[in-house]
Amino acid sequence: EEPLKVGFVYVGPVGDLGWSYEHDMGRKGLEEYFGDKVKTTYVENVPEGADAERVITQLAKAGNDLIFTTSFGFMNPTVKVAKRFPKVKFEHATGYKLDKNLGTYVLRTYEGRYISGVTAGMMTKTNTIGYIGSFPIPEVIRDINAAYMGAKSVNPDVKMKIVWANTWYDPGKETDAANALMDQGVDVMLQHTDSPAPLIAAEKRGLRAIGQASDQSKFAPNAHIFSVRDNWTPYYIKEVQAVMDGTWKSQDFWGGFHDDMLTLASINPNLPKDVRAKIDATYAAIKSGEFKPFTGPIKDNKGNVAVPANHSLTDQELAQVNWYVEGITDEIPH
Amino acid sequence: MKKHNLVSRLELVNITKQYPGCLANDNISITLMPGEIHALLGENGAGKSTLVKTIYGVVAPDKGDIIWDGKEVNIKSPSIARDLGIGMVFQHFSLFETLTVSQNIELCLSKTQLNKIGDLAARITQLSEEYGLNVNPSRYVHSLSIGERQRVEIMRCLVQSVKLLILDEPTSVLTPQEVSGLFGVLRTLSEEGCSILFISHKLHEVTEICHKATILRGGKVVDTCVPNEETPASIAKMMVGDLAEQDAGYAKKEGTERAFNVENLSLPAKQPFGTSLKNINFELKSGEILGIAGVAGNGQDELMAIISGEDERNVKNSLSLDSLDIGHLHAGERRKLGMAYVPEERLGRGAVPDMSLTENTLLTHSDGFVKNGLVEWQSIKEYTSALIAKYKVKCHGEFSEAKSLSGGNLQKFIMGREIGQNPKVLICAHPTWGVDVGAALAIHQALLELRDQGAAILLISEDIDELFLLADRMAAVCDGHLSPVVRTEATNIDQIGQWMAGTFINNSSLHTQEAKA
Amino acid sequence: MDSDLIVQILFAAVKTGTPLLFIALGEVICEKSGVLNLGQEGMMLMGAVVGFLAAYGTGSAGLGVLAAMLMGCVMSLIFAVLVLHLGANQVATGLALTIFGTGLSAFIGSGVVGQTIQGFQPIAIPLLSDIPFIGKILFSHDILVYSSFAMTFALMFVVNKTRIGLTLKAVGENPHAANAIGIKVLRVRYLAVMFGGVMAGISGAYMSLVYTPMWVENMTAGRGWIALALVVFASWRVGRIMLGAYLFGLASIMHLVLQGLGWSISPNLLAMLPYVATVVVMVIISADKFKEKLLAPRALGKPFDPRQMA
Amino acid sequence: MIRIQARTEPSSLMKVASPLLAITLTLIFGCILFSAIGKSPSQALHVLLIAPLADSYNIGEMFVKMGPLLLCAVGLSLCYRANMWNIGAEGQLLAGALGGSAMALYFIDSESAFALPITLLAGVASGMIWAAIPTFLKLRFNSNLILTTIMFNYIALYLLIWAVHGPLRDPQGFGFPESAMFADSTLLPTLFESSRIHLGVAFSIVSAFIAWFILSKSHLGFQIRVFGSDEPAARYAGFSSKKLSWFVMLFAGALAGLAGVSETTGPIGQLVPNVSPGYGYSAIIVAYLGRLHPLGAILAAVFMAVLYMGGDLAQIEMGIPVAVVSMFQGVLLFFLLACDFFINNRLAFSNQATN
Ligand SMILES: Nc1ncnc2c1ncn2[C@@H]1O[C@H](COP(=O)(O)OP(=O)(O)OP(=O)(O)O)[C@@H](O)[C@H]1O
Ligand SMILES: Nc1ncnc2c1ncn2[C@@H]1O[C@H](COP(=O)(O)OP(=O)(O)OP(=O)(O)O)[C@@H](O)[C@H]1O
Ligand SMILES: [Mg+2]
Ligand SMILES: [Mg+2]
Repeated sequence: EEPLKVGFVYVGPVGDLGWSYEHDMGRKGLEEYFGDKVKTTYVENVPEGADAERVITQLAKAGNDLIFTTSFGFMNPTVKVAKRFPKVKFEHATGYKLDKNLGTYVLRTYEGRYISGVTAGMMTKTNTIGYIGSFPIPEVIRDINAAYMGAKSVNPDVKMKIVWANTWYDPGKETDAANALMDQGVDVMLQHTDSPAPLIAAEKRGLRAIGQASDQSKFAPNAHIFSVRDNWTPYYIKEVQAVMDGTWKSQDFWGGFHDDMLTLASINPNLPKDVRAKIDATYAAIKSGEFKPFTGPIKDNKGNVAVPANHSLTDQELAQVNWYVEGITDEIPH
Repeated sequence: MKKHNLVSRLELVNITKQYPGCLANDNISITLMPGEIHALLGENGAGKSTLVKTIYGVVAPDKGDIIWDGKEVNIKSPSIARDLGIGMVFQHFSLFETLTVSQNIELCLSKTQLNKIGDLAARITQLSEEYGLNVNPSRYVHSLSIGERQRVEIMRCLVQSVKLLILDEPTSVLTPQEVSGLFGVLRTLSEEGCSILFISHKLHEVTEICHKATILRGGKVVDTCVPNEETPASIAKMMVGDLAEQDAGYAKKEGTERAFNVENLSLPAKQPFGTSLKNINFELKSGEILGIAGVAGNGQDELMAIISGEDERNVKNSLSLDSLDIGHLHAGERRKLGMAYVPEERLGRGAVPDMSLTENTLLTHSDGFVKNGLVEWQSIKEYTSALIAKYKVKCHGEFSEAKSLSGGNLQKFIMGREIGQNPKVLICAHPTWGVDVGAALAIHQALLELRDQGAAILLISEDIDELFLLADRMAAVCDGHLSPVVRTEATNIDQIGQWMAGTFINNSSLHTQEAKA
Repeated sequence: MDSDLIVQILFAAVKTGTPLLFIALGEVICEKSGVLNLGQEGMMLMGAVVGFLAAYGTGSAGLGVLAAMLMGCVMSLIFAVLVLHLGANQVATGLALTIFGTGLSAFIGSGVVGQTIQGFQPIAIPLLSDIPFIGKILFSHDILVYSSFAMTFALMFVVNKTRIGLTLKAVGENPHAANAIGIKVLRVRYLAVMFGGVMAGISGAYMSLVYTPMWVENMTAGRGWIALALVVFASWRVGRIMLGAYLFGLASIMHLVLQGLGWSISPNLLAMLPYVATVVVMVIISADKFKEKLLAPRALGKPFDPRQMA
Repeated sequence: MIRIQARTEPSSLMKVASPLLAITLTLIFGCILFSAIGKSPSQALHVLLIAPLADSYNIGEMFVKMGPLLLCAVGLSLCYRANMWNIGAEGQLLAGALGGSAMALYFIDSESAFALPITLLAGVASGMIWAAIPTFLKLRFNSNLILTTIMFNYIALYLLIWAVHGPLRDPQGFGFPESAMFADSTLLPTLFESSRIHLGVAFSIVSAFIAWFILSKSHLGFQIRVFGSDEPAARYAGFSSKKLSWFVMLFAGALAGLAGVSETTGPIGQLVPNVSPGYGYSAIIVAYLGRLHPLGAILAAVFMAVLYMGGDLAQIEMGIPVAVVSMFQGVLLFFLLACDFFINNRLAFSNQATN
């Protein structure tokens, strides 16, 4: 029997140790699980311009049965190619456009970010935590809100300073941003960029930081509190299995702690007991679905009601968060 | 000449140097005794500079030996030459304008020489007094006049106590008065036993100062002589072989009405090392040649550039053509009104080296050959071949690249091209510079013919003899000032020479642009 | 802004300016000899990746720097041969060097993307680092920053006070005259270009060994180009390059600092700041044509062929 | 004994042979490189250079890739002919994409037949403005064109990113940094069924011919050639250096702007942050490879487009990293510059050793 051919399109290099790296780990997990029942191909460093459509087409033409396009910028090219290859299944990460043969999948990174906020709020001595943002898109804004709400829940005096680095991956810039924040009194760093540079910067100054996307403990053994790791393997296995079984259906899938698509990696063993206990408790509450971070009443920082009491934002609503919660004094830039 | 000893200072044996497409030196042998002033003569391109560069170690000969004080030597580089005691003043100066005089001199000395000298500036001052050179070690070279720069070049040789001094056309850029100062220095050196190799195109200088002369033609030694037993005419004959024609004296003409006028033209220098023009006034009449004499670098280039419009600064009310103000027009517009120019640099300015003669015709003839913005290549080709035929330009055809033509032929082509526009006013710089005698004659005649047809011609030249030959009226420039204009018959070489040195400038504003570092 | 923060910012400006300082010092020497090398970015990237690889392989950051210097030198030799011996157009060759270096560095560095090493540690200089303000800003850096100080002062001395400096200026002003008096023009230019390469190598190593410390594709992010602008900004004067480098370092962190202080200007617009500043400064510096012509090496960018001497 | 000797006249044979020789040497370099990383050189070269032209889809894609490269390269050829060192095609392209997209979004609900032409014109005008600023700074303030154009590349990039995050962001796009998809009335028509070849590709080829015509037939082109080959002669002839500088820069800016707007209204169909994967820089190589001749640029652009596509295919089929492509480009340019040496020089073989 022919192996199922699965293609992956990455926006960055597989070695970025961040976003594309974790997708590639997912691909490898897939190969491990299915053995020679699957054959995977990937293309890295695909620019999100006119070239993306060609690369996706070439993967489709090369006989792939299922193609994962793993960056938001691949949305419209994927939509176009999906129309032309109705027999091929497509899955686009982080997007919002569906079709008969095109599904989407998103990570509930805000769940991890909430725990990060809780931890940072407890750990900060200066009551100032720093957040390096990449681009002001809903995912990032949602996560900033989650982090701030987490911090505030344990430390009412906490302040959060936000710096936009304008990049997903640029260690030089991220270092500068981290230093700029730490110069201004930040002692716990959160980041929504992919390189370990901010952790390294924190390590150098003896301050603390939380990693994201992949396990970044080895870059900053002392500074590292934990990393919120993306784990795509379960999802990729599930979808490939569905295609093999002929049960694949287009859907908009959101995965988080509950699905093990998000994990807390390498929690620093030297954390204060109460902090560790709080981390574990929050994790358990979110994983079980007992606690949802975006549950009302929540006000935005203009004083409007953003989430009414007793309501938890639906996935649809989560996708559209474009406000800061009360207490964040900045404005969302563009 | 005192005979110091019988060993020759320098002996060249069968020096040969081949350049691509040109045998510059062909088995040249020359002997030079201590204290001897030896002239090296020959037409442009005869190979003089190549030979002396060989001696100085700048050019490696393909073949031949150099014997110095009786021993064979291999002069691989100028520093070896300098260690032997050879000094050289180059045809094109080799000074660095952004450095001071003493820094310039220091660059030419080895560590040991420097140590021996000790305080270089003091040594320069001392030598300067000894030889009457008047060189200030701490001045920046760009602030020096041409004559001063040359004295720096000579000083560069003197500080290292030379035994052989090579001067490549040292006088072409000097006023007559500066020339006689230089000759004084050379005589002193000669008496001290220093040999001198002297290259010049000015034969009366050679007969005046040189003990011996070697004449080169086409890279070969064709003759030797003792200059003070010859006349300039007889030496000239040795240089160019059998002369066909010579320039005769030409009749002087009186111009008719005013064609072109320059009024109160003052202009600061545009380039860091340029000359500013200071209140220049003259008029140019139809049917006359006005000659402007002057040592290079005294504002001729700037004057030419502002008149032609290449210098794009607006000088409204200072220039007029047929009483029409043209000071604000750009070069192309002035050309359309009937002005034409023959620049000094023919290759690289008067003609584009990499383009064909046809394209080079188009360079200044856009009027007739461009319709609706498109070039009529066919008709311009025909025109060009007619031009080539008329002026007897030696080349493969109208498709030849400009750079493949010899200097004289290219000059004839440019002359013909500019005259072909039937200009009302022709501005012409150094029309026969580096051109052989035959071509020079043709060019002279073309100029006179144009004058006789009623054009006004401004002739800028460093060659005083040529100016006296052609110009109906004359003036001189010095440091951006223009002397009074006089009729040629009413003046003489001595007066023009004085003017070239600036004696007409009453307020002592000479070299006012110092210390701009 | 309290004074502590200002000290921190200036400290960061020195750090950010250091790679620019290294590479611009190299380029200014190169340009003084009359050669314009637009390949800075490529040489710097190669220095960064090779420095990182060597440090990663040997565990010694010092060896990393040495390897980067060597690599920069090799890269500059490619340029030198093409430009000085084969008379290739300097602009085009420099661009080719940048394109080539960008590709090659990404290629050979792909194995170590995301790896990390122990870079240089800061060493506070005793006594000097205790001076208020200045001590923290200037004397609590790592060894490479101190070498950049030393290098700047050494070059100031060499360029302005020694025969080597005179020779360099002579070659950059009038190579034909220099050749005529026996200066080996090509040799001087080779050395100058190679010096530029070595400095670009160090500059790259600074990025990958100290600044981040890690290797990422294209991590120099246009610093090579900015160094070229710095040279013009400094009017080819060594001392001013140092000033310019730190000013530029300041400009490039300022947008992050301002955000942290709560300025709500678009970070994208702020990110333009260094580039806009460079243009503005260049316009101001070169607007005085007369002065620029006096300061710029006059033979800059022009080929010199000793076999075609007039 | 082999010696290098200057030719008395430049060899016209070498002028044509040099790029071919350079390409050959680059391929040899490639073989060595691929063997070194353990890939079959013949397969790699096949994937890199032949496969991109193997079927009609790929050929179509090759043209799509060639379009922006050619448009930029034609403009740059003219600039370089006139000695204007414009390194800013990238920024001019981005400016064109930005300006054109702004106009396309203005016409988002329009079905007017004028929507597309006006959109294209907006792109062209934006590219021209982006070229005009450095030109003005050079002519007025004597600033260095190379450096200002490079800085303007960065400025254009950040401006574009700002715009897609801000004013031009799709209001229905969940805040993602992309504009809305353009209306059909502002999309460039494709020329063939089932291929992405769009009108912009045709523009690029036409522009090459126009530039060739200007350069070889018109007086303006003659002036440009004189200006570039011998500036003092141009000044002497009275050609206005300002006018010519403006012309070549605006022409290049217009074409680069057209390339930008053609990308967004063509294959992409919206404004995204990554409009160009560095077309403006690669176009410099294309211009040189094409001997700064507009028609030569067509061949060079085809070659470069093949190389780009081959790079992606090599990754898909053989796992060869994409960085190889820019290495190839750099090496190709090196070899080209080195081979050009033999236009003016030749090797002389002689038996006797010279001293
Ligand atoms: N580097 C070179 N390459 C090729 N040909 C050269 C070179 N230098 C000189 N020549 C040629 O060699 C010949 C001799 O030149 P040289 O400069 O020695 O003449 P010259 O007698 O000094 O002339 P002039 O009176 O004009 O100074 C000329 O034909 C010249 O064109
Ligand atoms: N980093 C730099 N430092 C100094 N000079 C440079 C630099 N980059 C470019 N140049 C100069 O600029 C030239 C090309 O740039 P540009 O197009 O601005 O020249 P240009 O303005 O035409 O020169 P000019 O001022 O003589 O007209 C180069 O040949 C070189 O002389
Ligand atoms: Mg000579
Ligand atoms: Mg300039």
